[in-house]
Amino acid sequence: MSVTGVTASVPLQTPPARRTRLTWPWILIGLAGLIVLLAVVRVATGADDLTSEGAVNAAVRAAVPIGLAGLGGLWAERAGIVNIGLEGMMILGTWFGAWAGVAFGNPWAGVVAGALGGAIGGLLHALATVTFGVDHIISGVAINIVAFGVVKYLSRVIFTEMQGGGETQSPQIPQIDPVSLPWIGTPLRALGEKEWFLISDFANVLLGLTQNVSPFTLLAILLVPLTFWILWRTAFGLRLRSCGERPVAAESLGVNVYSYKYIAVVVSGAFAGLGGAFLAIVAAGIYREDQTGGRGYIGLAAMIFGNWRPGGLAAGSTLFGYTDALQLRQGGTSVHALLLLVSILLVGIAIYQLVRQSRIRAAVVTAVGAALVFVVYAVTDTVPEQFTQFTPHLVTLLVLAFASQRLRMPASVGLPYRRGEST
Amino acid sequence: GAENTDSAKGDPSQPAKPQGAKIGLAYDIGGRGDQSFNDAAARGLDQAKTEFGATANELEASPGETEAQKEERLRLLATGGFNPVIAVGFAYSKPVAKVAQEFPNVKFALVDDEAAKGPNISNLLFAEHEGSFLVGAAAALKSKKNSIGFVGGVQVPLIAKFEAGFAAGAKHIKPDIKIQTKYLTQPPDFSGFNDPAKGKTAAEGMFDGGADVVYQAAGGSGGGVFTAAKAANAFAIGVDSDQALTADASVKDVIITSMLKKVDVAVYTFLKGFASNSVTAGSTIYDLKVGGVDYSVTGGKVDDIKAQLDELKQKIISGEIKVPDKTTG
Amino acid sequence: MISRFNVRSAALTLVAPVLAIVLAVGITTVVLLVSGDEPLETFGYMVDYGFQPRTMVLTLNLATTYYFSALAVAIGFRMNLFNIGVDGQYRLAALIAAAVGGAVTLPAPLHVTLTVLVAVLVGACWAGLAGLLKATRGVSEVISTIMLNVIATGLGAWLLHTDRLAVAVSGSNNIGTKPIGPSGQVPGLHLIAGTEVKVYGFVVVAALAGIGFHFMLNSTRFGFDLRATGRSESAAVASGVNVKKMIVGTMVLSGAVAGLVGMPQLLGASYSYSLDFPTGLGFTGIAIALLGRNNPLGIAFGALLWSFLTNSASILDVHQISKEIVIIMQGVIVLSVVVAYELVRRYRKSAEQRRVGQELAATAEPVKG
Amino acid sequence: MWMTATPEPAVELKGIVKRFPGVVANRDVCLKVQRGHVHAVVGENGAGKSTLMKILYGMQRPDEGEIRINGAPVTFRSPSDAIAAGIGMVHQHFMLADNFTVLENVILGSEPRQAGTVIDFSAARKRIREISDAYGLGVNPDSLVESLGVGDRQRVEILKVLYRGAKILILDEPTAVLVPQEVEELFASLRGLVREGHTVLFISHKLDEVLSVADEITVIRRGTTVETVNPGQTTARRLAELMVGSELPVPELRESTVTDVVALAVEGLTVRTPEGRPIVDDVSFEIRKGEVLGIAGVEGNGQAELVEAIMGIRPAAGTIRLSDTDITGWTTRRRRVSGVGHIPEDRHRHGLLLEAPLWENRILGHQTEKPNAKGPWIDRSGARKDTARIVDEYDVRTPGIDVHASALSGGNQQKLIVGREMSGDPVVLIASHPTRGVDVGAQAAIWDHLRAARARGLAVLLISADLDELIGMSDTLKVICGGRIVRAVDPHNVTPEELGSAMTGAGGEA
Ligand SMILES: Nc1ncnc2c1ncn2[C@@H]1O[C@H](COP(=O)(O)OP(=O)(O)OP(=O)(O)O)[C@@H](O)[C@H]1O
Ligand SMILES: Nc1ncnc2c1ncn2[C@@H]1O[C@H](COP(=O)(O)OP(=O)(O)OP(=O)(O)O)[C@@H](O)[C@H]1O
Ligand SMILES: [Mg+2]
Ligand SMILES: [Mg+2]
Repeated sequence: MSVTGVTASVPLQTPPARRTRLTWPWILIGLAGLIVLLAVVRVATGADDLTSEGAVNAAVRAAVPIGLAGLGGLWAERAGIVNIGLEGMMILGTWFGAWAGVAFGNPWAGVVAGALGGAIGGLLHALATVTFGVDHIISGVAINIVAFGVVKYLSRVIFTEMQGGGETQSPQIPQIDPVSLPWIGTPLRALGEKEWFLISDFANVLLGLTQNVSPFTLLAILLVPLTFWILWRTAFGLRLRSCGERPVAAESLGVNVYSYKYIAVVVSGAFAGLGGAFLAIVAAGIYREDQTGGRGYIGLAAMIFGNWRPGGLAAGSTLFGYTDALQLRQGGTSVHALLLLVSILLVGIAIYQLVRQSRIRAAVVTAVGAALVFVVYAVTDTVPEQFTQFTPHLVTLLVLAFASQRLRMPASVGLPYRRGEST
Repeated sequence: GAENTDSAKGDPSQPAKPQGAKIGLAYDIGGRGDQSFNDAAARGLDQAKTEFGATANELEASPGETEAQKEERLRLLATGGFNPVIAVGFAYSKPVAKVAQEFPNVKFALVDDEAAKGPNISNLLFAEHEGSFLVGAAAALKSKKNSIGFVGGVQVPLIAKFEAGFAAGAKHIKPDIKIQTKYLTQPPDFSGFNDPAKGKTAAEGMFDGGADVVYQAAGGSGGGVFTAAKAANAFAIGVDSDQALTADASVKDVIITSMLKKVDVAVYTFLKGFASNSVTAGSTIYDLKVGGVDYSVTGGKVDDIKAQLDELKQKIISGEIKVPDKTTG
Repeated sequence: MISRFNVRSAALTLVAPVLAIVLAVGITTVVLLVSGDEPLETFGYMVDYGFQPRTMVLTLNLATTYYFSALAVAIGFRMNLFNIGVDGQYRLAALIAAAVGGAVTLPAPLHVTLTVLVAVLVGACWAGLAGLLKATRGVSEVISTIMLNVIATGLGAWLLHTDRLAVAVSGSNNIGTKPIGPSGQVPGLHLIAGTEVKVYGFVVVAALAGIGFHFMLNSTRFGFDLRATGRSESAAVASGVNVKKMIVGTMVLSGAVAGLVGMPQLLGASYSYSLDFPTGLGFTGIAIALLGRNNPLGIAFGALLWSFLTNSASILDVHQISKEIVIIMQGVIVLSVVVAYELVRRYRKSAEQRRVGQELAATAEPVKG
Repeated sequence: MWMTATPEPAVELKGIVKRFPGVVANRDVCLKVQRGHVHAVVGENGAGKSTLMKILYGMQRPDEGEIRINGAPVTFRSPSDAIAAGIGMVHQHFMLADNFTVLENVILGSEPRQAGTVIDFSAARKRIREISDAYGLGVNPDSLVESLGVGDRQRVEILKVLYRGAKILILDEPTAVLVPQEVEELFASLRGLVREGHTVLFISHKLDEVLSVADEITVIRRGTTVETVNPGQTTARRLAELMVGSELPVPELRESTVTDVVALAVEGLTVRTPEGRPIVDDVSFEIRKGEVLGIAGVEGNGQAELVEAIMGIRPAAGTIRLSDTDITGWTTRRRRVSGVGHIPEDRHRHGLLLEAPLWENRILGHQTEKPNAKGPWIDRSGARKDTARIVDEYDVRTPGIDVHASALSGGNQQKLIVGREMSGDPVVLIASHPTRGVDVGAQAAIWDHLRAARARGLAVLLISADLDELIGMSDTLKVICGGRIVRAVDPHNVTPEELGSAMTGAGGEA
């Protein structure tokens, strides 16, 4: 059995060849537009947290582990291997990251160990999928189970012996001191406190991005362009990606497909492990059993959301992190304000569909949706706590429902590859 | 198995006293070492073990398990000759009710639940809302911005009791005080008790939203609340045990007080009663009056308001103040 | 000749799981040795305890629950659909079914039927949502079901409130739906001698579901279309299968079975959905479906094995042995069983090609050189 | 052996043996290729040509035997060894990643780099342009491969080889998907290469081509080299006989069986890409009972989409009528049940469940019909019995009906599909490349079955890249180009060359 997913797009059709290319100016314009929109909604609703320094800071912190897991997924899938075992590799990362951080008294040792722990999970996955040709999903599920059992076992054996540790948690991990971009903090903060429309919003967002940021966060963010650079600009990357698109073609040109797949999956595990280490060392400062809470799966979702590209994936995890931070910080108010934002965005989409695409029916449906959301916004004044908590998940689902058809995964993802067998 | 081996298999250097009972203890998820409410039960057990020369066997629940598995755990203890058997957590309610019937000669204690009744069942209950009332009052008294917060781990009735008492206490001092509340996850997702990252973000949100004292009833996520308080230069209130003692050294100084839920005392008292053959079936409520719940003063941060708090305590004990145990709405 | 071939084929089918269990036992032995426990003694405890009558009943009961979950996952897998959402589907289904079952009093068979029907419907709808999203919007069911799991949690938590579907239990910190009356309960069966504990009546339903699954797959047109789509979507489309309909249909069916996951527990033991209702069964179901190769009989064995390990682990705690080794063991079994299956599959395939080659060579003229 | 002229051949293979489970693909193969020659290798399907070439290219390792390049013995562990020895190969199936650009496909594995790691894109682009210009390949390095037609892809493949500086080129059936004009262009390039000292190994089933371009021809039968001949001293017929050991079948229809009853009528059929570009553009035709309508066209000119539209697999505008019923809005299944049979172009992707037994493959596409189904149930025994009948009547070589379809050879798989589609008593048969990649024996059998069914009144839509087949088997012949029917030609007096030029649009509107 091979679980590769049934595609529901019009069967047998040639995939759309047109790809829009995002250039830096467009990305910046888009981001600025988004902040303007947020500022408008903030002023309209009084939900100040939408553009607060703290929310942005927390959003980044929430996005990083998801993004790292997503990068892990990206590396594996670009080489043709589905990695549903990200969650397990992340779990290994939390444990080993915490253990080494405590044992060596140095958080950076934890960072390295977390990556290594995840990489071991990746190696196991590579062994199963590449060498033994096991279905990728099966192997991933098994790794999740094994990792869960292993860390429970290790905690019981090792953390219980440590001062402050226990069966379900590690001792406190030494901290990595956060850094701030010098000089701009004070003036920006002064601006931010003025509550001027737009100006304060920009100032706050900048503050959130530049002040009190963990160096580990910076490292994680750097890994996004680094991944892009390696995979899309170097010979190594081209070969690796070719293994995910058409491994026979790569093999016929002398590329050793097996070893590239191995490297990719091990790196994938290391990234997921880093995500776990981040969670333990920076986000929590401690290892707790079950602290990954499904973030590995969310990382996978962010990767698909991002169309198997580093930039898109970063956007996906940021969206997730941002909505999660909002709901955790001032859930009821902020999420309620988001309803207005969604309503405005839907109106924008409806107009686009009408004017640029002449899709009248779609535009009407979207407009009705916008109206409905607005009504909900208008007649309620907060969102029940039980609902705010799935905001990030719902948003992801909705965005995918709108944009999924444009996604294009590497052509050979999930397919078994055996040297000299397929054509 | 590491740390509790000796207690079960018997430590040769410390010959078991002849009258020593064989105690069975079934933990909720997390077990010994969860630095929270299971740990408190373990402390009570340890105290009893040394004092009465008892031996014990401790079993632990797994996440997501069925009632049948809990029952089986209790049965294993009962059939293994363990008597009394203590079950920690309301999830053991039905299993205890059932297994206690099967073993009428074994005494059972059930922490946090009085729905299971039986001639051999002692229900150990806590008035968490009363203790929370006092720390709520403390928070209101300490808040300079007239704004405080509550972080709950998972939105379940038990934690709502903490919230209700806390809010009532704060409002009692300052009726117009602003209280922010946040639960980290919804049942049956119990990861809210294990996710310090979420605890930190939620508390930061509250501090940014104007609060300067935050009370956490979030189990393992509470550490995140303390970290956030430290960074915001604000105060936090601990829960269950005296967290100014147990928390990490770096955050101890932000914990002005803790709401003490003395599961250890309850467990110890029950075991002591068992040793002296004076165990009574039915509910024992560990409230302010008997010192089953309380607030802590470690660190001296509430010394200035101690008199006020003690006065409130007396009023609650005397029944002058009735503390609600349910949130409204 | 044919029978000889079949015997060998059956033997080959058994080789894989046996190999996997041996490997898992081996790895566990190493772990035990490292942590200073006596492996033989440990396995001895587990077998001893696991085969006591009462434990066997527990194993059967838990396996019943696992079975539905794995079946639900397997239905999807047979069509290359990965339903990670069984977890959310059964939780939501059990909650709403419990509320409905608790709210009414009907003659016994009707009452049970109604409750089960509600569960099946809710499960089917929740899974159908993912099916619809995939069929109409192309959203990967892997993501949508992960998201829907979380949304189901939120929705469930909102519903499980005294203002809505729940009633407070006096003196308890628990909260649950109104208990289902005796007419809505499914009595247990005395299947195993030597114990008072009864096997869930739902074990019969599970067996029927397994037979139904087998029958549906192998003897109905729908089943044929489902398997055809799973094997080759493009060929299925060309053969006239409406893949979009199949996606929705399969997800709905998978969700319907997922709706049954909570029923043995609800109607056979707890009679109410409360905070401590078992969770995570959907994920266990994935592992068991894979273990049983998505085949109803294989899944039955997988569920029993998994349940046996889970239950017999309880005894390890009593002997102060880490019961986590059982989790490790379960994971290793899944991994090694599929490796073994893969090796056997390769062996079979080349054996078959060899056979075709030989038969053809026998009929063909000899070639020079 | 006939050939002993030059002392040091570019390639020499001695006693090559390669076994696969159940088959000996090559046994004791000996082959000498002179430097600067175009050396053709011919043989039936499954004779072992591709395997031999893969061995020479390092993709398969021989079990026995010796390879010498320019006189020196070599051992190739992977294609990179072969590439280093100056060998390049264009595979029978394209080895291109659709989602990559031409440039990425070409440089993969031998990327020009700066500082050892970063790809030097501008150098690569320059190099590709140079080669493209030098050999007149006209390839744009920045286009995405998925947007290219087959001819372009072929040129990209050749460019890949040249880019690596190969001196010895292996071309495995490069002309299978090309029209005569494109074949001519390809041969012109080959001659240019040979003049510059390259050596070409060339595989084809089209014997005329082989005779026109090769300097020497080696025939392989059942895995072993039978003979090496000089094209000047042999004929197509003689080659065929060497290949098969018997006479070559000819596609032809004897008397006309065309009736007046219209079986399938298509009117104004238009299929659009997701971007809205028409790939099938306002196509209309009628097929009467007993008539075979051939559609000629260069691959990728809308034939596949036309078939999918008729089968209801792909949404289309226009009307389709079956006899007198409008079936435009019908599902694929309903069309099939009403008597439209379909031999798909790609049997592995659209015709078979490779990992299922033959009897289940009998059911595929006929899930609702007798003897496969009774109401909503599958009738296993009925299907099994009928599979046995098909295996028998259509001479499917298999040890039984329980083996997986993947275990059969291509020709036998195709016979099973033909048998299956004929069994439903179809009114109309859509046959896409019914004999593609099938060896001569099976080819003759399939033609016989088509003829017999036609005589019984079957209407056939025949699509094929084999122009001889099209001309020989069609009662009416139309040419499709750019999604439009551009001409109708008379199959009785058209030559393959004329048809070929009509297909490229050179002949103007009819
Ligand atoms: N030329 C570059 N050099 C280094 N880093 C880059 C470059 N271009 C983009 N990046 C970084 O890598 C990330 C990759 O993003 P993304 O994959 O969306 O890029 P892109 O523009 O879509 O790529 P492409 O050029 O392949 O279409 C960007 O977010 C950015 O941080
Ligand atoms: N990887 C493989 N595993 C098993 N058998 C194989 C493999 N590759 C080829 N064969 C078998 O070896 C024989 C020779 O195949 P090959 O592809 O060399 O034939 P060919 O002459 O190129 O045929 P065609 O004209 O159809 O391309 C066939 O019987 C084929 O089924
Ligand atoms: Mg990019
Ligand atoms: Mg070939």
